[in-house]
Amino acid sequence: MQQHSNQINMEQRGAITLFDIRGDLTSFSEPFLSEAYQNANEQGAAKILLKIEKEAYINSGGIAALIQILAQSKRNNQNIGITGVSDHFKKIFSMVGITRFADIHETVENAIEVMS
Amino acid sequence: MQQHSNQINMEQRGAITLFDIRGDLTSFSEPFLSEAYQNANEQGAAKILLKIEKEAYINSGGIAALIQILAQSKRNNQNIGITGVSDHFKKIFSMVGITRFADIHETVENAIEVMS
Amino acid sequence: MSDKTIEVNLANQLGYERVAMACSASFARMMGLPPERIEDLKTMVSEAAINAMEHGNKGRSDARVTVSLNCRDNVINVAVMDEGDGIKEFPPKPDIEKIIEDLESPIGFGLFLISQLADQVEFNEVTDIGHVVKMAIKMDS
Amino acid sequence: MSDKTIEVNLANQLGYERVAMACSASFARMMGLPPERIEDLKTMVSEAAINAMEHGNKGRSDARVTVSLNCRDNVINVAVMDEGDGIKEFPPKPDIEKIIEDLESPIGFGLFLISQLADQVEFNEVTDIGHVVKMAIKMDS
Ligand SMILES: Nc1ncnc2c1ncn2[C@@H]1O[C@H](COP(=O)(O)OP(=O)(O)O)[C@@H](O)[C@H]1O
Ligand SMILES: Nc1ncnc2c1ncn2[C@@H]1O[C@H](COP(=O)(O)OP(=O)(O)O)[C@@H](O)[C@H]1O
Repeated sequence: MQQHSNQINMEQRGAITLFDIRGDLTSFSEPFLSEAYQNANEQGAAKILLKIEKEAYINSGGIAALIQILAQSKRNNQNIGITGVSDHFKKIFSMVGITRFADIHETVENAIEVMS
Repeated sequence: MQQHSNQINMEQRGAITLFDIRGDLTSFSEPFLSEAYQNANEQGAAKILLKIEKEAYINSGGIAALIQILAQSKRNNQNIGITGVSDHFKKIFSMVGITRFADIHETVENAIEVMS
Repeated sequence: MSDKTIEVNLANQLGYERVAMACSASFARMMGLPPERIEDLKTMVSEAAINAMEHGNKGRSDARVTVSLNCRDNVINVAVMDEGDGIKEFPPKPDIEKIIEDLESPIGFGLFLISQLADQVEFNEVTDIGHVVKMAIKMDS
Repeated sequence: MSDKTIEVNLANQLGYERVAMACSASFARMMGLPPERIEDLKTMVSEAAINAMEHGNKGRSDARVTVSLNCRDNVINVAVMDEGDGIKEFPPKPDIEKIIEDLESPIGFGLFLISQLADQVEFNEVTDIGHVVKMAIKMDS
């Protein structure tokens, strides 16, 4: 099923590594996020911006996958930001505490300015 | 249920009477369309542009209600245009023959130019 | 019921066909049906469900309409079931010229749209639990 | 079944919860629930349906999940039913600090979100046909 995979394009924006994440965030996203993170980490990324699609469906499996990235990046002293989050998922991310480990930014441009 | 009614705002645009139709087009739309049409007709409208919402749900009941307006306006020698129609409903309107009695226009501006 | 079938059971009330449309659209999207065909599917499901409510179940408020969907061999199959005994008489293809001239009533659009939009239709499968309209859309059409 | 209830019956497969979400959203929109609460409802239904598939039905491909919805006295009631025997042990509220430090596994988010988003929840109603999670959202909250 097409909705069980993600496409993640990585792009360097100055000091920031942008993950352009296409697709929903569910338990199926875990290997896609993990692989992208491993790549970025090997390339020495210090600041990572996760861009989600505004209309993405995110469930607890996707939240667990995100938290795994946050945990690894904390261990590796990397700074993580998230953008493209709908109002509903801003609320959800705050409820589960994701916002204590990653800032949510309104736009990519805004994120890059703040994170640089 | 809120989805069983329409709000129709009438507006004069030069020689054209614009019906700005909010809501879905179903069998419940018949009295709303009828009333708006009666008003316009009494005010001597000669050219009527029906503006539908792009995301409106239209079913065969709504099609019957539209055809009723087309029939009355044909009897009264009025010219009718329709705008705001999604690609899907352009196809449907063509299948049922609505496009033989009313032109479909891409935008209100476009319609006004062509109909004036 | 096949293990990959979904089924939605509706109250017999106009408006509730929207729930079946949303269900069908979501299922078809998951299966990868192209957006323009999803719109066709929604109209087919809507018209068949409205007919089931009005004609099959004759508007009885305690009757139910069941819509089931599955995807097999690259075909999305939809069945819309009511508690009636089927379509007695098929109206002719609606003729808009005659309707506009008030020579015909504006009926028959529901069955006409279903026939036009579906890749395959079967009306009037009547079992002891009711009447079913079966419609199919091919994934690659 | 109440005459205004709708019910959707799903294959026990991850992903199919989307169909229940679409159904619920469409029903709630029809009832006039505000958009932000529709998003809450979708997440509640999604999490309860996933739990029904994974925990209640233990991933069995021949099991089914049923989601029913109705609206009474300005409350939207949702019931998610699986073929299991209920929640044996409730995990503590997930502590993200501990999860990040690898001191806890990232579980418990499903039930946590359901409890946070619903105006009312009842877990563990177990009948002979299965286990039901009942959730409610008030129209004016
Ligand atoms: N599910 C059904 N059960 C019984 N009769 C039906 C059913 N669906 C359609 N019909 C019959 O076929 C006719 C045409 O249906 P349709 O094309 O949808 O137009 P309309 O609903 O406007 O009459 C109906 O008037 C009815 O007599
Ligand atoms: N429908 C259910 N049937 C049986 N057990 C359940 C059900 N829903 C939840 N549980 C139990 O509650 C636990 C917590 O569920 P949840 O908060 O969704 O987190 P997770 O699914 O990540 O474990 C599950 O691990 C399971 O043991």
